[in-house]
Amino acid sequence: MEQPRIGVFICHCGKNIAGIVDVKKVAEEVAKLPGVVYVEDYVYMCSDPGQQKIIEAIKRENLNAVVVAACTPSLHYETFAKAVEAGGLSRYRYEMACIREHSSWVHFDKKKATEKAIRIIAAAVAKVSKNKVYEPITGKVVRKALVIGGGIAGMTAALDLANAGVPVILVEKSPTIGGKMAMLSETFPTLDCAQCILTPKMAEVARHPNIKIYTLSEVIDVEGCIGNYRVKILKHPRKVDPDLCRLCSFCERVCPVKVPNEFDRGLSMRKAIYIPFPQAVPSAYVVDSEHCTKCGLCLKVCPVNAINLEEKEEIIEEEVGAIIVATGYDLYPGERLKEYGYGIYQDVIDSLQFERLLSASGPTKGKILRPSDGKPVKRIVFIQCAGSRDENHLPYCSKICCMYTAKHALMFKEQVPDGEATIFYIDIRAAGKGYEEFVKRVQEEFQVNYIRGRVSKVYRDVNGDLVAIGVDTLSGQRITVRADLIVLALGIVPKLNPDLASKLKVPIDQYGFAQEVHPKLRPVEVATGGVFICGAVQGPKDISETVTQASAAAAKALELLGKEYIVREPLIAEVDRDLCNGCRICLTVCPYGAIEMIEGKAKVNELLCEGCGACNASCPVGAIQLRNYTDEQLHLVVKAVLRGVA
Amino acid sequence: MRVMGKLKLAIVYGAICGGCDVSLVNTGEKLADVLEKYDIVYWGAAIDGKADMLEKLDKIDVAIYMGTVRTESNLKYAKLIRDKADLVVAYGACAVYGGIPGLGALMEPEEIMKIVSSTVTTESKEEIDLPEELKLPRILPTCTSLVEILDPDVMAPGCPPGPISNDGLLKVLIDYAAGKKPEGKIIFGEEQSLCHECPRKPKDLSKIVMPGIYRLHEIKLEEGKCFLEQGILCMGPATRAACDMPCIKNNMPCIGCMGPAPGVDDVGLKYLSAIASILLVDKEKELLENGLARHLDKIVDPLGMFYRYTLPSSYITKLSIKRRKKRG
Amino acid sequence: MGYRFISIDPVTRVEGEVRAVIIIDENGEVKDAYYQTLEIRGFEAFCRGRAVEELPRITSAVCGVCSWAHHVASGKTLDVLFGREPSPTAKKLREIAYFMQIIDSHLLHFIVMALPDFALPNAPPELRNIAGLLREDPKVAVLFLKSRSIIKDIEEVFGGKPIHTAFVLPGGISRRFKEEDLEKVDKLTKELYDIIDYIVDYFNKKILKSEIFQKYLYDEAYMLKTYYMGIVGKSDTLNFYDGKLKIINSSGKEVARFDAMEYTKYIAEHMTNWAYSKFPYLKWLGWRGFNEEYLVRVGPLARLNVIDKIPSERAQEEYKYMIEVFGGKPIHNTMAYHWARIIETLHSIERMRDMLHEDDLLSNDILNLEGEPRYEGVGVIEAPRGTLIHHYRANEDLLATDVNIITPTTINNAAINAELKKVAKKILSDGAIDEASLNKLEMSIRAYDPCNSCATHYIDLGGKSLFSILIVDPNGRVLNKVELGSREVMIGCRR
Amino acid sequence: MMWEPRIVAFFCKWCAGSAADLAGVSRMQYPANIIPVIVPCTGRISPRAIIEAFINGADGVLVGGCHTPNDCHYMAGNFKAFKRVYLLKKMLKQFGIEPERLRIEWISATESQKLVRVTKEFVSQIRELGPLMGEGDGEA
Repeated sequence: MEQPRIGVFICHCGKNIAGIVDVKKVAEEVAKLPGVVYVEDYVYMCSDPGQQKIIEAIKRENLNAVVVAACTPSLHYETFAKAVEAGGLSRYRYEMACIREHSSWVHFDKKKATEKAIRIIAAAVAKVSKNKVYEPITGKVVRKALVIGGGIAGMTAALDLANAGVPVILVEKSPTIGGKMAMLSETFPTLDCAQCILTPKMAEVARHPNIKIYTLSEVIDVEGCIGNYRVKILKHPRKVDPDLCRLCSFCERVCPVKVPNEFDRGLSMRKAIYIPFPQAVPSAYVVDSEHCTKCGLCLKVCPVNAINLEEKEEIIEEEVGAIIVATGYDLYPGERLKEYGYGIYQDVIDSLQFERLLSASGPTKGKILRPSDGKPVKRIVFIQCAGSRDENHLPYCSKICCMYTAKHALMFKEQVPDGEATIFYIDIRAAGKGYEEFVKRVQEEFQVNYIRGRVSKVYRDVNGDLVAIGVDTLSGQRITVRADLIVLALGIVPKLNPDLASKLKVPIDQYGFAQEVHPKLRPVEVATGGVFICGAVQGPKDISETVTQASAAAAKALELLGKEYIVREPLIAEVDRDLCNGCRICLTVCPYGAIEMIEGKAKVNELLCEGCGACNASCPVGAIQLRNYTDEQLHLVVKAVLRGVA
Repeated sequence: MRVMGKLKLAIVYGAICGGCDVSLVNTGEKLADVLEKYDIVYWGAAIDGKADMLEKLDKIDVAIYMGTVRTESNLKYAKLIRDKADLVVAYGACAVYGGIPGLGALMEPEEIMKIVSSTVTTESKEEIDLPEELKLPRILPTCTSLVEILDPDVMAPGCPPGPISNDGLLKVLIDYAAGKKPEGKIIFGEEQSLCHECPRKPKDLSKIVMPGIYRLHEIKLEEGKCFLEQGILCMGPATRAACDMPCIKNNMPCIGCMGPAPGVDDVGLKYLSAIASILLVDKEKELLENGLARHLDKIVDPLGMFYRYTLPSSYITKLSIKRRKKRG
Repeated sequence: MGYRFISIDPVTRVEGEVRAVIIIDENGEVKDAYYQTLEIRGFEAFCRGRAVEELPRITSAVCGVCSWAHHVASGKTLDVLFGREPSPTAKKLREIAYFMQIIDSHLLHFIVMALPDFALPNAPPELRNIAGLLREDPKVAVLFLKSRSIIKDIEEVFGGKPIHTAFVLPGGISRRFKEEDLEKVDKLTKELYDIIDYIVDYFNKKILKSEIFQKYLYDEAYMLKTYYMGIVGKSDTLNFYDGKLKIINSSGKEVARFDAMEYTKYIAEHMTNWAYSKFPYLKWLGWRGFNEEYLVRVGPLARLNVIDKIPSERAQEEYKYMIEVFGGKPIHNTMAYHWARIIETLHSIERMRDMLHEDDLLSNDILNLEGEPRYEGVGVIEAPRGTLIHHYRANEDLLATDVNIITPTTINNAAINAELKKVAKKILSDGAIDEASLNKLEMSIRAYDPCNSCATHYIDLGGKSLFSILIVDPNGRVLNKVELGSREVMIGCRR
Repeated sequence: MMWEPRIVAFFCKWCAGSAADLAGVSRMQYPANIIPVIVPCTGRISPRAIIEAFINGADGVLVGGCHTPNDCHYMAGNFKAFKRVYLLKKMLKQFGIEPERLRIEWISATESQKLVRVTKEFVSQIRELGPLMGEGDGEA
């Protein structure tokens, strides 16, 4: 690098600095610093004339570096950066020395304040003398988004983006979009029917020109970074051409294979060629390749030859600028709660199964009948916190169970007014608009019997009745309740396979939920730039929260996809590939996954690095350095502030 | 009976363990060949001839120094070869970095004698007044390496130097005999750290997390698995590759006898920072300060671990000794 | 009255630099002899504060010639300190690996340090060495060089590094022994056996019978009637790795038998200001100066004196023959150390060869992590040069608080001094000084194969580097010096 | 002239650094012995740099960063700093250098009072320890 010709500009800030710091003395001392060829002081450097002085001096003295000693950079860094650039210098060849907030304003002792000011300036001079010039980093943004998960969260985000004119790829694992919400009967607290509000949205997604849906598909590989990701999507064969299928159902009728219907959570049977539910999107039959025996009967009866049992899976590649992860949740496996007899007694079911019983399109056409014998249910027991808030299962609260259980009880009572409904609960958590009122209504209007306490055991007695034994923790009494049907409000667990998470560099918390950058301030972003999260994959939440968060995620994605290029500070980490030994310590400490291994050595992804320098301090061989704050510079700065001491 | 035309080679000692001698002898025939071209004017362990031979010579061509510098006489020999020898070789970890005895760098003579003379079995003491000739040489206030006191031309690291250092040295000796004096300073070994060559790559190739700190006696080490990922301190990341990894192949972590890798100015400080950084990096927010401190406390002897062979060259050692002097 | 000082500095062909000083009084009588070791590294001091489990890889640097001895002794100390019994497999592999150390050191000493004296008695100094041997007796020299690389290879299989190895852990060893390791070692061991076979034969025919060896062997001056100490295995067989410590007196009577942990009851150390190295002595006798009947010797000869049997065929034969030659035990002839070394080498290779065929060497059970730490441990092993003692104490963090290391050369230190004086009396009383007579002095020292790096793990002499004879007055002030050839010599003295 | 402790304060620019700005804006007073070195994040501070300060005559080194667990602008740089400093203090002790000469504190952008308190405390603590290199050395 050429010999440093540093100009130092000392601001009086009226009396703010000059009143305490002996500016003349400072100017004298600073002039002696190595590399300093010009020193000027002025009453208000930030004023136009002040800035002019800098601009002129740069040209006149042909300075190649500038230090402005004034207030804190957070106030006027940009001001002087512009001036420096106007003078024809790169802003990266300029530093500010804060001698007001860090000296004149905090010390009365003029001598000491002056000496300290000199040291602070000396540090800036030392640093700037080694500063290099860098160009801002720009990266092209692909104006296209990938949404993973076709539930209410994914659909909402997809629609928001699509409506803003962004092309969206929506990837759904199952044969139809709609997610868990499609299984629900009514939704609390308003009790409007889930299908009625969901299916129009599904249709909208289906026909939206900006949305491309891949069902029966999963994301298997992700490359690239913010603004420009390349993803591989594995599309399993539907074996029925959605464009041809007319839903005539002939194929279904002739199909000899019967298997439990997962959409009804096993409460009904379906065929190997089937449609998950009438309003499924895409609106077409699908062949269950796992169970299909390829007998070929369906082929014979299909009037439009829509069926092709030989269809193979395919891999699709897409380029996107942003990725929204909305893979949702599952219920905690009830089998693990041995004491409740789930999976042993047919009449012990989970909340989603109960939703299906309640659903007009469900296996019982909405009638609440016992799965075991189809008899109507007179006595029903709901067990809340089944798995949740339990150290042995899920330590956390699943949040929505209190509300839907109240809803369940209400709907039971509406259908069986003379029936008895008992709810075992630990606490009632009804935080939300209209929630508390809803629960009160259930307790009072519908005389649902709320018992505070855990059920310790469920068994079938001699008369074939289910018996739930628990303790009422309020009265301290042991309680035994007989029931025809028992509903477990199973906890919520995230549905995000770790493999995909690590491909997306989405950090996962100890329970498997996606980890946001900041719980309060950046709730839909993750450490990896350009990847956003929403819905139950981030934590248990109800539909309204999910939708809110989905729109938030969409908005964040839009913020990114709205730009043609992303421009970023060039002051990031840089690897000396000759020195690097590929020990991976920097990869480990980097909070942004901004460092990757290329040919056995580290390489910084310029678009991801935020320039914190953690890698620099961790590298055992000093191979990775923070631009314009290298080890050499840091040591020079330390020497400078201590000049004349040791 | 020096054959004319042969070059003069001296092998002199500081405070040694003899391992360097053996390592050199172990090169067997190779050494014999090289020695065709040299006259060993001095080598305590292997040939007769007294130190005065060394002093009497006005010029030595090559001098190989083994051992660390702990006593006045170690120092005297060091200066002697610097004055007389054309090519000075620091051979072995002790000569290059201070080595194991370098761990005594912070101990002053009085302290050492106090401890040595108070071991459980030391029960009888006697002092006779001695003529000068029988007096013992003074112990230096610190223990240091040849490199710290003079500027050798060639450095052969290792405890003891392995094949790479030995082959390197023998080649230098042959070249020198052929009139080719090495240009600049030579240090034998790779321009890389051990991790670069180590077969024990981390499981997840995108990171290397220490799951805690375990001491050698606490766990059974898994063969083939990165030591750091087993919570074992391994000096690999900061240590020069020059050894063919005998310890690691023997399922023991590196303790850094080859000295700092290129780019490392102070091996202890750099390594400390690297280790602290990757320790439980995935659990920081769960464990918080106290939790992390508890794990860090299992590094009971950072000095002895991080500076096992390089204590005299540590910045903190120099600071601490300078301070001792100033404070008197 | 005045004294003359004769100083041989450094004594060569011993490990580490030392100085021998003979003091001759005005009547030309040898008044005193000092074998001074003058280097300090300070292991006892800087081992304090170290993580105790790291000591095997630190203390091995006490000596690079017998680094395995220190490494294994240190490991044994930790077994006790951690209260762990090493698994049978680990124990066997340690023992097998350790035979390598004995062979390594013994061969090195015999060929490089000792042989020149007997094979090339009249060669000039610069040829009285391995180089000279290459001319005189190429085969043995070449075989020796070959053996070096074989030994190196075997040591590498066990410890990765042949010197300052990484092998022993508290309660076991670092890695499982694999099929290919076993095959390799087995093959190399067979090769080594043949070489040793030749060297033993060479010794028996060429050296043992040689006039010069016989002369020294039976020379009164090279004979000390002392106590002897060493480890004895089951029914007093030769065992380097473990067993009880046994001490016999100069007439062969057993006077003590004890476990390592009890060593402080039997052994104490004397310290002087003229040598950094200490002088261990038998505690119940107390320190009685360099008075041979109170001294104790260790090492090859001492071991063969305390044991009754060598548990390997050919070595046992040689052993019987040796005793027969001297008409019984104990053997006091210092030069027999060389002979004993040869017999031990033979035993080691025989035993090693056999042990390699024992079962469960390949077991995965190589490390025992169970056991209650007792925070103190003593480990004793028979190093090539004799009994080696490591003794550590640790605090609750298992940091070393006390480290005491007594090496064989230290134990022999007093004997070496006593013998030096004896020999000096014999060859120097006439005052004639020449290189040859000085080498005779050194030979007595060399017989012990003193390892001063060892002995002086705390101190070692760089010392005065002139070989000189000086006249000093009673206050030790130098009166005069005279050149003789390359050396300063002064004969005569002044009242 | 009487000895004055010389203290280098590594402040991250987001928390401790801003707190120092705020202290200025609020015209709070603290000892001039403290000389700030502003770094992007405490995670950038290497033990080597801390020792460099001592070598060049610092009697004490203060590291100021964002509160754990969640305040760090770069997520967890403060934890890196904590672990390094904690271990370095341990090691300094072994070298016979008082670990108290090195101190790490979490000071949020709003905690100017804490900044003032900490700096005052630290200066007087170092005053008691005396000059790192002994009397008559490193006077202001």
